[in-house]
Amino acid sequence: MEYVSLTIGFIVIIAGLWAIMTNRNILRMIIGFSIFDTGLHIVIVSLAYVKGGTAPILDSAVGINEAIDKIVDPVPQALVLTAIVIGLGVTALMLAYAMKLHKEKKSLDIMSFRDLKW
Amino acid sequence: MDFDIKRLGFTLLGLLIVLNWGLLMSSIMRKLGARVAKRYGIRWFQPWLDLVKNYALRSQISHGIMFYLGPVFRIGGGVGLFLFMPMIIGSELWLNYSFHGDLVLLMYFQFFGMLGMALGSGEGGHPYSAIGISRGLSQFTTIEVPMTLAIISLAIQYDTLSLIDIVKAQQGGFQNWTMWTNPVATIAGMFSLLGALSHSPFNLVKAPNEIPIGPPTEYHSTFLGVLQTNAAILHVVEAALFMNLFFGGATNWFEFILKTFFIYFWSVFVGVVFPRFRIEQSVAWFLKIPLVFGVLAIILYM
Amino acid sequence: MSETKNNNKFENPHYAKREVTGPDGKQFIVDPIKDYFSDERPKVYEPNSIPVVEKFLNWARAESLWVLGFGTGCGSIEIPPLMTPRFDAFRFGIQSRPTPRQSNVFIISGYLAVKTLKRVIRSYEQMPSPKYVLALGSCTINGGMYFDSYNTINRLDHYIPVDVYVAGCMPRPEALLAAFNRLKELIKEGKGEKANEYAANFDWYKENQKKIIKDWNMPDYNW
Amino acid sequence: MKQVLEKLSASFEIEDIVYQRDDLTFLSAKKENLINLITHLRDIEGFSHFVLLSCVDWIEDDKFQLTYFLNKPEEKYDLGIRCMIDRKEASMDSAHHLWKQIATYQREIKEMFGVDFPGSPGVDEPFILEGWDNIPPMRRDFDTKQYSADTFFPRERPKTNDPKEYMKEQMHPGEWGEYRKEKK
Amino acid sequence: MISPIHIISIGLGTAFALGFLNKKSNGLAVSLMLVAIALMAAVSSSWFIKLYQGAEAIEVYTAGFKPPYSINLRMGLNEALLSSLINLAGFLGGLYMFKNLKNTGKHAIMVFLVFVMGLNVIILTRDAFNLFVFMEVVSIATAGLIILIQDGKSIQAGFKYMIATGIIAGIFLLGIIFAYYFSGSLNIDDISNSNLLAFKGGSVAVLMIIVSVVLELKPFPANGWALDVYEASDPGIAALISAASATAMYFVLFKLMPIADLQWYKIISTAGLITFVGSNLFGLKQTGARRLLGYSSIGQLGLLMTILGLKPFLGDKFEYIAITILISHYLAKAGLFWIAGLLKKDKLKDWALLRKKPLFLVLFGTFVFSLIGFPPFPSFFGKWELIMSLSQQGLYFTLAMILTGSFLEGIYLFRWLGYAIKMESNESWTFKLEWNKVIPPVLFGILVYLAGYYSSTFAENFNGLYFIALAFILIIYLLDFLPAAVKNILSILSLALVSWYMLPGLYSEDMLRFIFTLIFLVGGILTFIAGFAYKGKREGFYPVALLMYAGLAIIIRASTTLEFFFGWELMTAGSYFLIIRGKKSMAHGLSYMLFSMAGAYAILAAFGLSFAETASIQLSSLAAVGGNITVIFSLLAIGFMTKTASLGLHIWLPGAHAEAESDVSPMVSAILLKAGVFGLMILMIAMGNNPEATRVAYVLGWLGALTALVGNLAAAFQEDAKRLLAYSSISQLGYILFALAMMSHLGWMTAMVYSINHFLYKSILFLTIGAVVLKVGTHYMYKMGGLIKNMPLAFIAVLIGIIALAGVPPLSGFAGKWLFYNAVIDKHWYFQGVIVFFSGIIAFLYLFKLIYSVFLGQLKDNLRHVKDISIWFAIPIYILIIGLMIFSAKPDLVLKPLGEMISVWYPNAGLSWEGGLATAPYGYWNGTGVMITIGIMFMALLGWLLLLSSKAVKVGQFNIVYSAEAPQRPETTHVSYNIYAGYNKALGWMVAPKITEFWDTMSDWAHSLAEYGRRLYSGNGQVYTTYVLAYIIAFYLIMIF
Repeated sequence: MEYVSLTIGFIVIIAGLWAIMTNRNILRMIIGFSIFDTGLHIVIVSLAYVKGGTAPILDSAVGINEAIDKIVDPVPQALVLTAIVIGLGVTALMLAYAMKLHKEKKSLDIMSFRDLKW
Repeated sequence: MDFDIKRLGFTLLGLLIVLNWGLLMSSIMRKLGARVAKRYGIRWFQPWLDLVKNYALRSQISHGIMFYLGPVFRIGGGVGLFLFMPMIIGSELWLNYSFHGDLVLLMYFQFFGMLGMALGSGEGGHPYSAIGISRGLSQFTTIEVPMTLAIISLAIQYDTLSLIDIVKAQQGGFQNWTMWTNPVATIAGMFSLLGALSHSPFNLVKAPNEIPIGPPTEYHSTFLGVLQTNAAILHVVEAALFMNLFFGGATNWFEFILKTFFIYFWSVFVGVVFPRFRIEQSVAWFLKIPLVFGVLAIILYM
Repeated sequence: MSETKNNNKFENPHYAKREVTGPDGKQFIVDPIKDYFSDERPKVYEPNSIPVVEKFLNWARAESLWVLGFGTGCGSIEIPPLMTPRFDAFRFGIQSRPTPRQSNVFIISGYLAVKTLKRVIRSYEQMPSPKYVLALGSCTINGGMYFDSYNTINRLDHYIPVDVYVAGCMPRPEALLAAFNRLKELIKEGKGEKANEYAANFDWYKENQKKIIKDWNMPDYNW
Repeated sequence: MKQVLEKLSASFEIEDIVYQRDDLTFLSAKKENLINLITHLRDIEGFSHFVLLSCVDWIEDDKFQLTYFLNKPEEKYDLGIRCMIDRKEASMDSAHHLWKQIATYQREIKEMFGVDFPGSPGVDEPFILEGWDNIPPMRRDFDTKQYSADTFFPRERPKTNDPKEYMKEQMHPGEWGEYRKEKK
Repeated sequence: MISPIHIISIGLGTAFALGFLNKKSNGLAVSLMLVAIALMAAVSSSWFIKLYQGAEAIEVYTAGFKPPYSINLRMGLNEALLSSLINLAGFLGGLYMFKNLKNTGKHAIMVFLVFVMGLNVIILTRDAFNLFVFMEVVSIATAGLIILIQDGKSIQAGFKYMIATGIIAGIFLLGIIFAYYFSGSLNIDDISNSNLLAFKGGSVAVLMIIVSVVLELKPFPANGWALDVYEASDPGIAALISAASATAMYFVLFKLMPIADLQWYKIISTAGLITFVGSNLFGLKQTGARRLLGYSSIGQLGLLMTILGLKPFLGDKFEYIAITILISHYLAKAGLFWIAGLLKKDKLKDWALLRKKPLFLVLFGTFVFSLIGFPPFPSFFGKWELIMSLSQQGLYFTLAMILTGSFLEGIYLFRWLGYAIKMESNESWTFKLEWNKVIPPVLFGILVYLAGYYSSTFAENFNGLYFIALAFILIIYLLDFLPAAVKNILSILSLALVSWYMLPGLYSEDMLRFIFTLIFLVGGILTFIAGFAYKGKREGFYPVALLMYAGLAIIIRASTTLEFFFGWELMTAGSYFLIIRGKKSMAHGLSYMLFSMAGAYAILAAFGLSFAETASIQLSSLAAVGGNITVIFSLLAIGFMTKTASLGLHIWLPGAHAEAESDVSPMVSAILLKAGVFGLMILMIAMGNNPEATRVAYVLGWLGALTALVGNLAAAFQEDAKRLLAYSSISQLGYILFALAMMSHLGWMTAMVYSINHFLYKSILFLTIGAVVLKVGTHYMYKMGGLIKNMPLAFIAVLIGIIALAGVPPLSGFAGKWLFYNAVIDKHWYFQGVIVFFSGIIAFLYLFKLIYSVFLGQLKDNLRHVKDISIWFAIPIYILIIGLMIFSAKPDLVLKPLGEMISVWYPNAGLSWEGGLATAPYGYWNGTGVMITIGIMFMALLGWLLLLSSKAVKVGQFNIVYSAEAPQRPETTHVSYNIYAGYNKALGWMVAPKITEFWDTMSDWAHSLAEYGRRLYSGNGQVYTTYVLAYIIAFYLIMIF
């Protein structure tokens, strides 16, 4: 069971990539990217999971001494927060780009933005 | 090298003999041609007359310095070749100035006159001169190839490039001549002689019917006389070169005259038989048959 | 006389004055007649001062006659037989040359159109002195059958000096040989000085020549 | 050929058809129609070969007659087309566009007769005469003997004899000499 | 010292503070930003200075804990250097984009600052996740800059960039998490210490980390997005991406490599190599400047990646190599992008406009040469060390590929440089220069020279004195505003000084070098004298000419292969500029450069191989080579033969020499070609005695003979006088090659005599013909004619020149011919000898054509008033003629010392002397005697003719026999064009341009390959993403197998 979330994470990542690579619509690609990002986050969190562990909060339920065994690794969770923020930033910027691109060519098809090549 | 008045005297005498023998040979040649055509032909002294006449003409024109110097270079080439050619073996004095240089010097000194003549008639500004020279040079480049091969073959054979030594090695009898000891090189050399004397079929340079006598078109009176003088000397000297290389040289003037006569007439006989080649034909011809003989001559002696 | 006639109607465009730009960008006039030809007048050459020498030289000149290979009219067909075994002019020291520079004898072989005369004058003047002229046939003497032609000269000796006239229409090679022998005699006698005569009376000859050669576009004397 | 020429005669105003031989016919055409006619003959009727162009001076009629000779190689048929043109303003349309070599004939006719062919290449350049400044020499009003006498320093001609008489005297001087004296 | 963390705090703080500024005060904002970056730069550079002086690297713990509990920054020497570089680039880039940023607004300024700050953190941080964060920050900032400073297509490029980097960052994050999972730490040192590869699945972590960083470095072919960014974004930004971002990313890879093992190094080096060769190949077909620079940037990154991959093999040389090449790339690429931004023209051919601002042309040239690795730039030393180390390690394939890639890069960069220098341009457009856009490239231009000097100080056995020469050249360049005469005097003085310094010592020690010094330097002085004939300033001529002479002098002085190669490349660069100065010489300059570069790489490879064997870079150690001698010998011979223009490698020469200026032609023909001869002699002295080398020399002999033949034949069919002389040079060098290859006493004697003679008469001929060409304004001989009347001085010079060249006695050319015969017979190389002899006679054809067509025949209308050649040309010509005459009259003066010199190497079968009479094994020759005999005879005959015909009438040029007509125009009477038509019919097939066709075909193939290859980059962002994923999968597959 412990690998379920990990597997799901990877599946989501691949689904995201699939979405990026098969959709010609830029917005759909951005959505694909978001899915990919989400998949990443799932993977990160699930890697930190310790079987039977609790949330990494040191309180009465988990004492300092037993924390090492009882709680899940707190660092990836912290990392995920940062990663989500960054992913948000990236997605926002992508959307801004999508807007500008649409303004330029009145199209959201990635195939119509091939002025630069070779 | 100190100045030797006796040697100079002998050399001048030799030059005189060579000149007159050359004129006589050309006279005989023309007479012979006439007799082949069933004519009486010229009187035997006609070349001397023509020479005197040309020197005696009164008016001359000049196209410029180089036009003037052209004949000087030309006769310088002929006389120089004579100077560096051993004439009679066995006499120290008839060797002329051949102790200054070897066969290579002789080979390259031929160009001296040619170059001068080319430049002189070039300054004449006549288009036919230029055409004649271009043909002459073109043909000459290939004539020299079998000649060089033959000479290298001889140099291998005799282990020297010194003409005197080559001649000396052929002394002591008829059977020692290069003609017998190295026949292939002799054939290559004699082919080359045909071109060097520019008789038919290799007389495209002057081609009187086509480009009025080619390079010397503009030359007349004294200049022409000088050129005629040179022609007489040069023909004998070239024949002498071949005599020295292939036919045992000469130990006295009689032998010299006899041998040069036959060498010279080899080209005359061929010329009577064969019509003129075009330039690309003669160039290609020299790079075919004589070249094969030349290469063979080296391979046989390598 | 020294001024060449410049009749525009007949001017050869190649000999017209032209303005040329040099490689440095400067412009200048090129006058081909002046710039490309020598305008020196012919000279009278004195015979050698020593009579014996002159006699010897004359003998050599007489015995070595080189003929210019220039056939001007119908008579030129008579010259080749001269060299054949039948007549064999070689034995008299006669041979033909393709260039006037190396010739001594000019055979005017028959009628002369004005157009040809111009070339004849040029070739004659290019021959080195002393030089001799053999005029062949009645046409050169009085125009012959072309006496009333609008384009054929009547008397050659008004245009170039003639050493020997050979009458006939046409003279046979034998006559030509006889003329050669006569020429030889003249030369040996020291009378083959017509080239000097031409130089001495140069102005008169030129006047006659220019009278009929209307498009005179060469220098007075062609060296 | 006859039918052809008759058919043409209407459209090109051909006159004076003379059937000289089986393979030679002369005809006359007007100056205006001439070029059209020979163009037609060349392109339609197969007279592809131009033989010559000649000129005759009919000074009495004040005309020049130009004759264009054409040839039909397939039938070995020659056709001479004559054309009379005015002598005073002697001018004719050039036909060098049909056959290049006509230009040379035209140049010669220009020089010798003064018939102009405007537009023909090189027609004004001298052809044989260099520097000719008189009236064209082939015109019949040009006095060639007088010209020669004026120009070429005529040598005084020897007295001419009746050859018959002269030779008699030469061959039999005695006999006939007496006779002649007596007769005089 | 200020803590490095303040670099970040300054950046971030200022960025936040900018937000409070008034909307209208954008100018102030930019200034503030610049101040901030300057402060950051000050901090990092002060650290750099301190660390460079030997201080210990420090660690900064942000939260006060040691890792893994907090993020730590490290400030070591490398970090300090790189962050200084980044801050410098950031500062200058900000300055450059001052107006742009100001117009765009505060957002852009903030983003810019964050961008620079982020790069600093990337360099400094030792924490993997922090690295990820700041890589993302930089990536967002880059995309933000691209979108903020809009430039049409840049948005498309930016979007592709975002998609690709987004995925790459995701993979990187995954890798970090896995690494963390296995190692329990985010600190890079901890991760690498924990030996990830030992874990099952740990290698996947390594894979993902490494591959994503590699992808950030834009490896081929997963780099389409990067190319678009380079092409479309504002050049100021592109400069930063190319210089600063790439530097940072490279350092990231460097930091992260310890987590992987040796196999990964190999993979990376292969990937780098593929990128280097691939992108340089595709660069061939580019027509736009910025995309071209993109390809070049990617190629350089590939090279750097290769070097990183080779780190285990390079040992302690690694840092030196990597830093020199990195700095070269950093300075040059930023500079080039900045210039591209200034020019505002993207088509390569429009770069001709750069000529209007010579300073920028110089900068452009500097950057191009520094990119390719010419001295004195740092990459030269880097490449040298790289090649040496590679061959020492036996990595021959890598070595070959690196040289191939560099060569390909050279092709397009030099073509581009050629466009800038020579392309025809009619546009009257000028570019306005703003001070803030001028300073950055100028500063980088200066820096690249300083860096070059600095890196040379690390090179072993390298004489720093050579930089004095370069400094002098720089001074001459700075004096370029002076009139030409002054610079000419300075140049002559400098050459005289160098000769005075070098010659006396060499005379007693080393005859060979003495003679070549004479040829190089005295010849240089003589050709410089001709320079007085030029009016005006001759901008740029003197520095490059001196550069060539400096190179030549260094070659002579060189005692190590490094110095030799240094001089060789300097000479190549100088001569390239000299050649390309001529009219219409754009293409010829390029082909010269390409052949030279290929030759130089052959030499470099050979030096490398020899170093691998003997572990010494002394030139003398070449003699100790034993194993690879055939390869080394052949490579060196090919290298030198590109300069001597032997058959097959000669196609650059005719055009280059023919189109060069009048006094440059002798420099590049009579003097420069001898450098190849000198090289060959050095080579043969060192290796000649080895039997294997003798076998190669046999081939060289045939090659020389055929070169002589083909060169002379081709010369005979030329219509262009200078082209004719150029072909003649080819064949003369063929003789020399042939004679050298004989490797006998007489053979070398022949070669030396030919070298001296060729120097003498080819200088005479080229100078004279050049001077004539200057006067008559055409190269074509059939347009000249009859000039003897106007130019007697020139005529005499050419007459003497051609008599000497033809080898007609009595002039000195005959000495060579005579020696040649004896040598050939002595060596038994008969057939080659006959070929050479044959070509020697063919020389008559073109020599006659030369003198006849130019000086004889009919004078043309427009040349009637031409004056004789300039006195400044006549002086050196006649000095050379005097030299030639002395050599001719007293050949023993030269031949005796030569014989002694050659006896050292080949003691047998020399000449024996008896007064003036020289006796060889086969023949004998008395030069003095021949001269006197011929002189007396000639004077006597002349006197005779003068006596007979002193009264000849001087006539005009049309007074010729013309079949009773007179010529009408000189043009139609002058027979000159295609005068050897008959000869051409018979032998023309020999000179059909087969070799040119061969090289053309090669070039076509390369270009077709590039054309088809670059279609990979279809312009579709999705396709690029696919490539990225495919790249990762490919890495995975490689890893598991």
